[in-house]
Amino acid sequence: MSANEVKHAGLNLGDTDEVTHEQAGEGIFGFWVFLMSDAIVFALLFATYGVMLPGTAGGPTPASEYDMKSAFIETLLLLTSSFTFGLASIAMKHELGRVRLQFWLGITLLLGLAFLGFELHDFASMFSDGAYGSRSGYLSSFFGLVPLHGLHVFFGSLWIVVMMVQVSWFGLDARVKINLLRLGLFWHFLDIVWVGIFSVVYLQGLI
Amino acid sequence: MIVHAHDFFTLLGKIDLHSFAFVRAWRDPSLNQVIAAGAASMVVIGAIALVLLITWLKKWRYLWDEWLTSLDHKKIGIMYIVLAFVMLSRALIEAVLMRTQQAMAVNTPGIVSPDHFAELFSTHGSIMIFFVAMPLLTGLINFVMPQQIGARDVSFPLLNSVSLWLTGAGAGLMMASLVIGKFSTGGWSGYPPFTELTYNAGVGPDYWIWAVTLSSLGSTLTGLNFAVTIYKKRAPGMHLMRLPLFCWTALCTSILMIFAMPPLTVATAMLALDRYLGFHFFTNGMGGNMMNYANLFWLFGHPEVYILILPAFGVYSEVVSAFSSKRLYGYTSLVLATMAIAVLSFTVWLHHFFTMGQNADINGFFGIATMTIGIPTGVKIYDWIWTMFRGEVRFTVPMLYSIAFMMTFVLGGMSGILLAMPPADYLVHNTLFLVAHFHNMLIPGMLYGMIAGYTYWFPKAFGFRLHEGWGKAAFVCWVVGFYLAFMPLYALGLAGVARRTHELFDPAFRPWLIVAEVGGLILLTGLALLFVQLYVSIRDRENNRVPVGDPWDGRGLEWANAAPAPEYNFALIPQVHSRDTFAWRKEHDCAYDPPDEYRDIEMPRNSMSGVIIGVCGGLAGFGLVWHIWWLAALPVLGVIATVIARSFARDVHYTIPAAKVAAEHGEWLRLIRETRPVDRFQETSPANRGLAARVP
Amino acid sequence: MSGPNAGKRHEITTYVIGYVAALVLTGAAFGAVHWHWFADTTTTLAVVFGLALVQIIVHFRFFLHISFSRSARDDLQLILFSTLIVALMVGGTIVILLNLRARMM
Amino acid sequence: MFLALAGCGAFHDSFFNAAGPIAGQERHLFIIVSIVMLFVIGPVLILTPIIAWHYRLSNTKHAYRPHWSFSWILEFFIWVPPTLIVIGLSFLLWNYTHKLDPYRPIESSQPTLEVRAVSLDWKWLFIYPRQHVATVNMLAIPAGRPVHIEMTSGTVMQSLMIPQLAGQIYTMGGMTTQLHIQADHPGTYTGQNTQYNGEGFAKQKFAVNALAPQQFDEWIAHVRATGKPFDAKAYHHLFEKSVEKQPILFSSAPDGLFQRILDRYHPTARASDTNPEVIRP
Ligand code: HEA
Ligand code: HEA
Ligand code: CUA
Ligand SMILES: [Cu+2]
Repeated sequence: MSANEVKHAGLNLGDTDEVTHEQAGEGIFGFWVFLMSDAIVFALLFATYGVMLPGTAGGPTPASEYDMKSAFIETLLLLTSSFTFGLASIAMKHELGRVRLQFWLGITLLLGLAFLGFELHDFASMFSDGAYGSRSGYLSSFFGLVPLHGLHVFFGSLWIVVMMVQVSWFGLDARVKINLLRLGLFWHFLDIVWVGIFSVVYLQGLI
Repeated sequence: MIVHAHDFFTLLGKIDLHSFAFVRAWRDPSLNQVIAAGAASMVVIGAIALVLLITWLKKWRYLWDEWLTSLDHKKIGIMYIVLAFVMLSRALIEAVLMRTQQAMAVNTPGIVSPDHFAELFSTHGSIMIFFVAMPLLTGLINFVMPQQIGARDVSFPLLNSVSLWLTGAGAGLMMASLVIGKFSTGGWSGYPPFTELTYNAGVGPDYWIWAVTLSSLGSTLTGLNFAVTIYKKRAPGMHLMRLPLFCWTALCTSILMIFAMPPLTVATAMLALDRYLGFHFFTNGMGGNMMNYANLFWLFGHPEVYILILPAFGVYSEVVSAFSSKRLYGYTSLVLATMAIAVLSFTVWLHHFFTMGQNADINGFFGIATMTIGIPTGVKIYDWIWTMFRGEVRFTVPMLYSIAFMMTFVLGGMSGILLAMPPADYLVHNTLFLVAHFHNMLIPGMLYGMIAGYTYWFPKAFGFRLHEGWGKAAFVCWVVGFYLAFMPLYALGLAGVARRTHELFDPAFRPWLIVAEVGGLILLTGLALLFVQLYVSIRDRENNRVPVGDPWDGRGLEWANAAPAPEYNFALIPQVHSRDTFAWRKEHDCAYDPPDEYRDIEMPRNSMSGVIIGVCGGLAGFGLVWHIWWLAALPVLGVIATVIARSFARDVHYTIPAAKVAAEHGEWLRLIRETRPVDRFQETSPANRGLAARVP
Repeated sequence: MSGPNAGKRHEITTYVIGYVAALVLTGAAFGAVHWHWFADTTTTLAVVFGLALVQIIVHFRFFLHISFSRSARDDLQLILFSTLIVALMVGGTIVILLNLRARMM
Repeated sequence: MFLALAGCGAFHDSFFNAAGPIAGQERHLFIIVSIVMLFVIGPVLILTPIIAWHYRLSNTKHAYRPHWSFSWILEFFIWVPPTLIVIGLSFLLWNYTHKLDPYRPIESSQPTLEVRAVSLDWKWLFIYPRQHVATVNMLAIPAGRPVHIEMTSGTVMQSLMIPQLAGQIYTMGGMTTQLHIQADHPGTYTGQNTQYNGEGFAKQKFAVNALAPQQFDEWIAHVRATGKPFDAKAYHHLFEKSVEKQPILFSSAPDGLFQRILDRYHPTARASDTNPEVIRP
């Protein structure tokens, strides 16, 4: 395995020139930095959720609001989508054909959208109980954190659509490849945040 | 509920006639309202005059092509500094108004109403931090750092432009608040619940929230950009331990930006949720907890003050070494100290709320962590002193600022250590003592550094030196003015005068207040002299040209090319062999050797994406402030569309052919052969054309 | 090492391992809460957080390909530094605010 | 030097004029640290001008070593003494911080007086729970006895400081913080809010009267006799924004008044309290 392969799974720029390689390195590293900055945002929202959990102000509580089954299904959807994105990366890296790449991207997109559907359904049923963000500090911290992750998933899905169009438009040129790599990092990162949400928000709330 | 359904259908949201400062002054022509309307008219007249001037000079095209849409890091840097100067003029006038108010208002109401005074300290603080200090240092780093590491540009030139325009959008909102509506009265730290809807139903805190949010997004992206640039774009041979110190401080500042801006964004976003959707993050009651706001804000706020000071430390390191004609003493120590300050700055935020009620263990821990920062800071000061030792010190303007800095900053450090003692802090927290402390850090620390850097690198940017005499006159004002303006505040703080006080009741305070007022006016003069200096220097520019590019016998790579530098910075990316590479090359007589071959150079094309995103951001902010929902939503869609459209752009570079590079470089080499080198005694005379004589 | 196909197969295996491990860990955390495997809540909470931590490491290792091998050093350093900052901020926030709560309410 | 300042007119309300053990010890710490720091920054103030001037370009009589840039001996002096000083100061800091924790009761042979303080816009309410009286903008305490103030806010966050008696601590709605003070001698001191809270902020000051013990009892009796009744109107006036020119005395303070103000921010609060901030679904 060349050093390049280990570095970024899926980074296979073929025989492009040195400058492109350098740019790829920078582009990916820059995106990592962005993710870490974003991670701070989520970390602080988690901490806030942790300290505001008791602030239910006599209103709905985690036990009355969380639907374990739904959260579990959402977890499965997102985990699986991370896996399918991985297969898409491999299809890109090893040049297994655009169709295969598009297929896995499409599956990932569907899983992402399904996740969003379940999440919106969760929110709707909370709303119907009167569990709005304006009800209590605890619910504020919930609605500050979980929908923000949902928003990320939404933008990730949008990004997948854009990349699918670009793949069929430009083929796999260097910029498409770099962007697919960044998208991959983003998608896997969202999965990590979700692990936090599943454990810290849902499971902790229900213990 | 907070959001009313009918709001969605109003075209202009909450704006009505009374929102305009002019209308308010018309209906109630008190001195207070007239001052407000005067400020508003300055903004409006200034803007109109600018537009007319540009139209009259037929410079729109030039401005658009050469500047606004430019992705050249040097131009972006200069635009940041121009933005800082515009905002500075406002914030300084506000400062002088505040000083005047306090000097006059001993047992009388003074010239501005309490509410107006609160707007003044809130805008002054917010502008100085977010729209003066941050753009100044971002601009300086933008301009200098790529040249120092031997790069052609930053890693993400378009992102750089986006950051600039986001900052500009925030500044625009600040300016809009003068004309339409009011600004927050909650100070630069915007503590809830005072800034919550219950206590502050107007648009003020919303202006603050969105202005600060836009600028902090810009800063986060800038930090990312700089950090990646320094990590990945160094010239071959430029190991980290060969980086000029300014780059080290730039790197640490960037890292702080990446990790410290998010807490601010989180805090302002939560406050916005509280205000717009009735959430209870920081409200009294309903499970809200304003203590978390203090916690989040200072998680940002403390690293922020080191974001401000570190680049200034970098400037001092460069300046002291250059004007002592000597290597920097203790390079490794300086690097370690810089990193230590950066990391430690994440461990002390609680010292801003020692008085909130946590237990002695926690206060003690954070107090000790705070004092620890004194050690690396002291190391730096001593390293600069020992850099002068056995050197040949030239008392040029930047060097004077550096020396004044060292001797004044330590006084602020002393008051900082006092504040770090929780029981002592209980007594002087929230008093003018604290105000004196931080101005003592910010003005002789950060600002002197920025002025020093500006004077030092100005010739590199524009090709001519600034006038020495006017510079020295301004320097005297800055030093005298600072001592007069802020030493009395230490005394008043010890006497128990609270900060943000609009009126005082003890005649014994009056002498101190008057001295401070005089100091404020002298500082204002100092700024005016800087403008005079700029004017005189532009007028006499032919006498002061330094086309060869090395007016101060500099040591880093930024001096190794022409002044102003070509857009691609280096004809050929240099190979670095040592620290202070350029000084080393001059000693070995190989500073101006022609390269073996020239190559084509690829540079990023201009793009208007940055402008569009910034303008959209500003409009969305304005829409949110005034609850004009369509105006809040459409620009956001515009941003998304721009980003997507841009990702389809393929032809984003242009090529400068090797022949053109060779011609330009050859021209410069010829100029060098024809130029007479000057020695250090003559460097401030017209004989200095930017070629330093070899010192035996 | 060997042909390109070996690389590909190796990578697919990585993703499969990651996926399976993630499923198992999630299932375990879910089970621990749902079927009350542990009597007291503190233990359950510790187990859930512990499993989440392991799972995050799994994601980094198998999906994001962060490892201690030399070529991924930059990313690794960045992540470790970020972890330090996150720990400081989250830990500090929780200690401070819980202490304040205890002393005020 | 500091003591000289204390004598000067502008400083009569300052902690340099400390009138109680807490402010006295805080001042003590302040002065020790100031002196230590003067020794610390002294070398910088002396060395900087001397070295800069001696090594000026026009002075031809000095050595010029452009490549000299390191010395282990200097490194030692740059890093080690400051570290030692910080370690020393840390012990001081740790001890004083624990000794002067505002929550810590003052040791005394005398019984502690209990007071409740509520910060309002733009005035202070003081409740004497044992004596069943209350005042606005006037805090009378017996000299020589420790006083325990339990505080909350009926509005935004504020901060209570009486510089001559003790440093400040914040007050927050729905929560309580503690402060212990003591005046050694009878006298009048000034207290204030230091955390900006709107237009009346600058005027939110109150007088602290430290009285001899029997005078204090007389004062309580005086308040009972001459104060206004604490009725619903008085209660509601407290939560309106106002600057009080004169202190107000209340002849009675209902039991649980402080708790009632705290409860305004909790949804279980009595229905009779109209709380603008509680948005009921
Ligand atoms: C960078 C930050 C900065 C700077 C420079 C200043 C500069 C000044 N400040 Fe301010 N100030 C703050 C940050 C700053 N301030 C903050 C954060 C607050 C707190 C707000 C709050 O309470 O929330 C505050 C509050 C504050 C108060 C309110 C005090 C109170 O609470 O009662 C007052 C009162 O007089 C004051 C005065 C002044 C004066 C007289 C100056 C000036 O006269 C000093 C002169 C400075 C200049 C004239 C700037 C010149 C700059 C240049 C010339 C740059 C040149 C650069 C190049 C050439 C590259 N400041
Ligand atoms: C550039 C800005 C800047 C800088 C560099 C600093 C530097 C320091 N600051 Fe300051 N600070 C501010 C800007 C800054 N500060 C602002 C804006 C606020 C208030 C915000 C607001 O409330 O609005 C503030 C508030 C503030 C507080 C909160 C006070 C309160 O709210 O009650 C504290 C408390 O600990 C503090 C401490 C320190 C310390 C210990 C340092 C140290 O870094 C100083 C280190 C330097 C030295 C110590 C001198 C040189 C060293 C030697 C000569 C070596 C020997 C030294 C020793 C042995 C100790 N600062
Ligand atoms: Cu604020 Cu407790
Ligand atoms: Cu700080």
